[in-house]
Amino acid sequence: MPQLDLQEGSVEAGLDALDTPVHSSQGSLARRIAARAFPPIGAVVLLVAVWQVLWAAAFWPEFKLPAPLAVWAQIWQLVTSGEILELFWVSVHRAVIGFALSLLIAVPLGLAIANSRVVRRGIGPLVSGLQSLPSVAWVPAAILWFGLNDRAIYWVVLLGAVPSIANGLMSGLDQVPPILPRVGKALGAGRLSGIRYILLPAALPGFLGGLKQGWAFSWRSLMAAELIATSPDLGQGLGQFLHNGMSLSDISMVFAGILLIFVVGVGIELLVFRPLENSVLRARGLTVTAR
Amino acid sequence: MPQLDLQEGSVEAGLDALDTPVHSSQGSLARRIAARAFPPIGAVVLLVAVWQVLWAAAFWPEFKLPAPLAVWAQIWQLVTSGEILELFWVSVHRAVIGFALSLLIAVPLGLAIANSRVVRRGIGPLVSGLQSLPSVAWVPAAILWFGLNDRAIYWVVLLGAVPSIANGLMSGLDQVPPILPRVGKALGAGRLSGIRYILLPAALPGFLGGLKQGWAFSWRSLMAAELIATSPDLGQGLGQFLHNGMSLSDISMVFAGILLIFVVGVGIELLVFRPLENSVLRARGLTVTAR
Amino acid sequence: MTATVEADRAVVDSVSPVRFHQVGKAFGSGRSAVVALEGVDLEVAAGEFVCLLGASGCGKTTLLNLVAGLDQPTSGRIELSSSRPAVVFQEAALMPWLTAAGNVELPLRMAGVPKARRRAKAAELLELVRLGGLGDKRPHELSGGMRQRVALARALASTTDNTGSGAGKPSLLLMDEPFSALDAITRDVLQGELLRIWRATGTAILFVTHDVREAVRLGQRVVLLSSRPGRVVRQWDVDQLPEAEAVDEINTELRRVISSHAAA
Amino acid sequence: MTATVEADRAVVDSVSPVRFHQVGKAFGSGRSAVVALEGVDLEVAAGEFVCLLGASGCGKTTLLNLVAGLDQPTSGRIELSSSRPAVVFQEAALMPWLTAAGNVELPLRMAGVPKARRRAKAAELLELVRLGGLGDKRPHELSGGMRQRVALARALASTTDNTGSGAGKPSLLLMDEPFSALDAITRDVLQGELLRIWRATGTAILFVTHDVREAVRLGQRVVLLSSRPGRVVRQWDVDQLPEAEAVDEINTELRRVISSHAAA
Amino acid sequence: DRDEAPVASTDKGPATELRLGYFPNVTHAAALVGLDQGLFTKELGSTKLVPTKFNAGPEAVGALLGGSLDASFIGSGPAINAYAKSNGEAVRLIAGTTSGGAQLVVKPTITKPADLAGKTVVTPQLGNTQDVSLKKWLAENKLTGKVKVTNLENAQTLDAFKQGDVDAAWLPEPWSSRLVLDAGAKVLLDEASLWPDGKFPTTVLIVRTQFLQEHPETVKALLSGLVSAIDFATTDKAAAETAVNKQLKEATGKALQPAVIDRAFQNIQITADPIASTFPQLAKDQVTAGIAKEAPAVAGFADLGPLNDVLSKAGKPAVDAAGLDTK
Ligand SMILES: Nc1ncnc2c1ncn2[C@@H]1O[C@H](COP(=O)(O)OP(=O)(O)OP(=O)(O)O)[C@@H](O)[C@H]1O
Ligand SMILES: Nc1ncnc2c1ncn2[C@@H]1O[C@H](COP(=O)(O)OP(=O)(O)OP(=O)(O)O)[C@@H](O)[C@H]1O
Ligand SMILES: [Mg+2]
Ligand SMILES: [Mg+2]
Repeated sequence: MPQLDLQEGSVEAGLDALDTPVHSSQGSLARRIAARAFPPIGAVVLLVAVWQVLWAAAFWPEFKLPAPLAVWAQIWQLVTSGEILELFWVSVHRAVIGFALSLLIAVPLGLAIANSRVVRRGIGPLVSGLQSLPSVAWVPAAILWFGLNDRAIYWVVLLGAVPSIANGLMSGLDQVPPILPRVGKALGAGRLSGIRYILLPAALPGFLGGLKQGWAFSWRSLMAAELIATSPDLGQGLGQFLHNGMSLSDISMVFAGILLIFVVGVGIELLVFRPLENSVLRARGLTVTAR
Repeated sequence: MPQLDLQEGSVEAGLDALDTPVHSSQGSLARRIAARAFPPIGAVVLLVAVWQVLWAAAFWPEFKLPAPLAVWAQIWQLVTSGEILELFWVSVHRAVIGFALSLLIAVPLGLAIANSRVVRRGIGPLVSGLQSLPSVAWVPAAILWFGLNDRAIYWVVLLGAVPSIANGLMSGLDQVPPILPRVGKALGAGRLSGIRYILLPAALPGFLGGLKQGWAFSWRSLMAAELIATSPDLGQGLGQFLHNGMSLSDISMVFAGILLIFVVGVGIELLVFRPLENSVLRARGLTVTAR
Repeated sequence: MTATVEADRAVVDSVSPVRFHQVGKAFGSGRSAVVALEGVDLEVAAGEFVCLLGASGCGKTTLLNLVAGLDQPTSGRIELSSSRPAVVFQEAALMPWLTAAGNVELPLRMAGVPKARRRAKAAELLELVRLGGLGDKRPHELSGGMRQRVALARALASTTDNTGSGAGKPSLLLMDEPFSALDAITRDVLQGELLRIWRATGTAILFVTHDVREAVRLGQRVVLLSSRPGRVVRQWDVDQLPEAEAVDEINTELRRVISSHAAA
Repeated sequence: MTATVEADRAVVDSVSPVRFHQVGKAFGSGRSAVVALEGVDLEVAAGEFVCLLGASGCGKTTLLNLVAGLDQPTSGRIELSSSRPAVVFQEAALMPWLTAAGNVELPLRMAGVPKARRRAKAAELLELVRLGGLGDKRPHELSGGMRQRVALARALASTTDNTGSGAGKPSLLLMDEPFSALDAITRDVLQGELLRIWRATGTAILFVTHDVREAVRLGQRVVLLSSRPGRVVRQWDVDQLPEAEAVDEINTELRRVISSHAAA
Repeated sequence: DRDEAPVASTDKGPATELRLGYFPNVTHAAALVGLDQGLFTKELGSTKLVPTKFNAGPEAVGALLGGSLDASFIGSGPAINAYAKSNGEAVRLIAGTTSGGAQLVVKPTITKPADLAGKTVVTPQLGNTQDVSLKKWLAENKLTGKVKVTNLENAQTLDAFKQGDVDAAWLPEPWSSRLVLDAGAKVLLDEASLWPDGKFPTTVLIVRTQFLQEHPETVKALLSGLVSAIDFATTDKAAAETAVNKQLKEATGKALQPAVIDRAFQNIQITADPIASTFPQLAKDQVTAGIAKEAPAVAGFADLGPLNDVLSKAGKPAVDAAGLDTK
């Protein structure tokens, strides 16, 4: 049997190679994609069905729970008018830039906190305190300090994401089995090469969790900033779209906005973090199948 | 020498026992508390000094950067009038209840996601998507659905904290060395006792990081909800205080509000999470000193 | 070549606790698949003490994992009629959040043994592995050999539950190089204790070791595995042979098997 | 009782790579403090092969950690004049995110060795520990003995850097039960390789083992530690003694030391 | 399919409590005076008054639609939205409170509408009363697309204006006054000049339809209180200013400067007349302003019966529903 697999398996590639149990690797590619896509799609379909039923039962008046179709019409209108591209582009590119900036600041910060007791005691609690400040609280100050422009928005995003990423990295580093840095030291790791070759990769699985939370923070902060600051200079992002719906008390627009923001969240998770996570965990033999 | 320590050490107690190197344990208790308290206090003093200098240099007009003294006056006035107690009480008790509720929901959810491939694929991305929705987006819907009351606020807090805690638990569980659940199984762990006695404690260090982020999310969500929903039924929390400052464009009040929120964040970190983290890490030999 | 079970020991049952039928195990799939075991036929009789020898990486641990139900074979069939086997893993794999005593108590806790009895049992087992008084140490505060002994005590604790679904079934103890990190004297003592426990409880034991002398001294039967893929090459009923002769014979055969593999 | 360094080997220098002066090490403080080592005086001469024996938990690993600079003594003084010692840890402690080859390459990478040379060196070392062709496996895909051999190869890789600050200083290899998880044959082969490397490079070796026979076969000098606290009890210049006699004598002494401790 | 037959509720006597929304703003002067002087509580008798502070219209609308608010003082824009977005179900307009009190204030360098081209103009919120007015006015002046319209909270507008980030703002009182007095803005246009007789509804009182049907007595009591408050405010302006400022301080912790509140009071007219005749125009303006695709239906929005009862009882002239009370 395994001999047979040797032939068949060779055409398979990608991250799934190790994931699928030996016997199922004989299924077609289409089948495997289906197996992977079905659960999330099923969950979404179920949700929409419940929503439709709730709505049809007129359990709540229309202005509390819009018809799925009305929300869909909103979205469809954005799609046909092409506006949806601007919405996504404005928000996503900002979020990505903000997140990248946050990474640049947060990684050295997290390393410093995790590795030095003085820094940990001095700055650690302040970072956690910063993390607990809602983004909305910063928006007015940011507008005051930077004016109504992208700088204000990035400031809000940074304040949201940096502490979260730094904390995530810190907690990842804290969990590194102490034997690994010791081994590193014995193998000749200096301070920097120890971080580069031992600590960072060792902390990666935990850090990934922190990154995910950091991304959530930066995306949420961005949405909050966009929700509060509206100006043609800032372009029209998803947050502004949602804000307009709220201002007009238009519940179907509000739902459409929430849905679009949600779709971006799910998309980033599925396209970026899930594959990353899977490959990191799999390389270390930490897959779900293992237990 | 160690013999001598045996005598002296016996009066020491608490979590620090293992932390302090042998030779420093001869310092007095006061000295050790000072060593621990100095770094954060130093950091704060430094920050305030920079602030004062910036302000004194009139680098920015007063409405952009208030005088530290003006902010202090605001806070002092809250203290003398006793209002500060209500502010803290209203917000903190809500956050604690919201966080506790979130835990109750998030832990089974995280366990389900981490342990079942179907659930992970079906619900996992949705949870991450939910996490990326800003709390402010939920406030109007929550008010519409639940009315202007605590239920609406808890709804917002739950939507913020549950996905974050569940994700944190998931990432903690993902990092559990697979040998441990295997050992557990071999020792006779059933599905439930395996979770109770093996998976949860094994995931604890990673989960703690997730809890911290979850707390940050729930506190931030609460603040966002309080910032937006004001009603005498809701009492006056820190978020409302901050909101008042904003609507008055009273920058010193805004700063006071931010500061108070920050203080709660730091306080919870120092009083709850830091000791928890320290004791968990120390019990497993994962302290900073070890590397 | 089947072992004869001695009549004078307390044998619970005559059903074989475990029986392998042409068992194979491959890891991964495709070009990179590793065939760890192939066509393994093996039976452990109730109350029998079987030692498993083989080159490093030949599949001994894999075989034990299959018996313990921690992995599924990719071909063939395993018949397990014992109660849940107790396992001493090759790595100590102690729970880092529990003290030594806590680790030993863990299987008792999961079996619902009341606290006082758990405590007493754990203290007794730690004493047995010569770790009396070190129950409150954390795994990271123990030396390698101490950890291995805690793991041993823990496995012994997990065999004591014979009240549940496993009651009446023959019991089975799987041990993967349990004494490898111990000094000669401690090892002697623990070998003696193991034999005493084996005689007293009538449990069957499947014991992996690299020490031929140990295998011959402890086992009734010695099973030699080849590597890549792991197959049963030969078995000896060492009870029947004088010790020195057995050791020599097995050593020669082991050398032959391993070097033939290395040459291939 | 100091060892005489054989004149016919390639000894780089006559400075002792490491010298202990009344070294003590206690873990923790207060009532729960554990004194692992006390008043240890020990010197390893350049190019000398010293084996360390002692009961499980007596402080051998602790002693090695002190030499490697991974822990600081709580009393006494350690004089280290070797270049950075290479260490084989008791646990394999491979980096789980690197393949076997990646692990072996790691010290070379940190020393800035170019990629091609790194590759070649890693392949060569893996071949040496009989793991040729398994370089692309991850640690979790290897058996216990295989992991130990990868760790051995990695430590050997870390000795090869003699270009930096360590150039010219005597080199030192610390090995903590490096062969404990290996079958007899592989162990024989690796012991031979180790002796070959030792002779060729003139590195000093401090080697922890529980196998008296191994200690006698490999070492020039055998050092016996007592436990609680760990002290140097006796030393043998085993080069001077016939093997069988040395083994017997050391075994007897070991038994005496360990049982006197157990009785205490 | 949905079965949409709202059950017409019947009179259930006086309510046990009345949850009343208001904003801490000078345009809500009647509400603030009524609260300050206890005029509502006096009329409401055993019905408990729960005043609830809001900062923006949509939030009050959400609370009304969510059933956690019974009546609210609110701008005419959000009021229309609340009616329209609930398909004419959820709320009714029962009285006016303030007319006027919105100005386009600009940097001194801007002297005529054409100067606004390329500049940033702020309104408080998308679709609110001032936002619609500005956009309609821009459209009429052919400035649509040439002027950047930004939405900012009033407080932030003040700071942004001080900083020079924005060039003009169409704001309700007291913010237009604060910009003029605190930040040196000039008035380019008073919205009153755009309406017949200078009258247009800035703040009105709306009530949940269900509440109106179930507790007409309570609604009348509320309206009596409102009429007394308007009387108080129109007869003794100084006392009214003091009362408003006291309420502002209570609600937000800070009072306005006397000069600001003086100027603000000069620009508003406190009246119970919702000026119903302007609502169809206001609804149409939403289309002109590009906020809505079609004018929201406002027919049937007003129910001025209770107000007119109260007014006639007080010997005052009735107000005109201008056909807004029938669908
Ligand atoms: N999870 C895994 N994935 C891939 N290959 C594996 C895995 N586990 C074991 N193997 C391979 O299976 C073979 C047998 O491994 P096993 O651990 O059973 O050896 P062993 O006989 O216990 O060796 P040792 O004496 O060194 O412990 C080895 O070649 C190993 O590389
Ligand atoms: N980090 C630590 N904290 C507290 N105690 C420790 C620590 N490390 C080691 N010890 C104690 O020090 C003593 C010596 O440990 P060490 O690991 O050196 O023993 P060893 O000689 O290597 O034993 P083995 O042969 O079992 O590996 C033991 O009693 C152990 O419990
Ligand atoms: Mg093995
Ligand atoms: Mg050791």
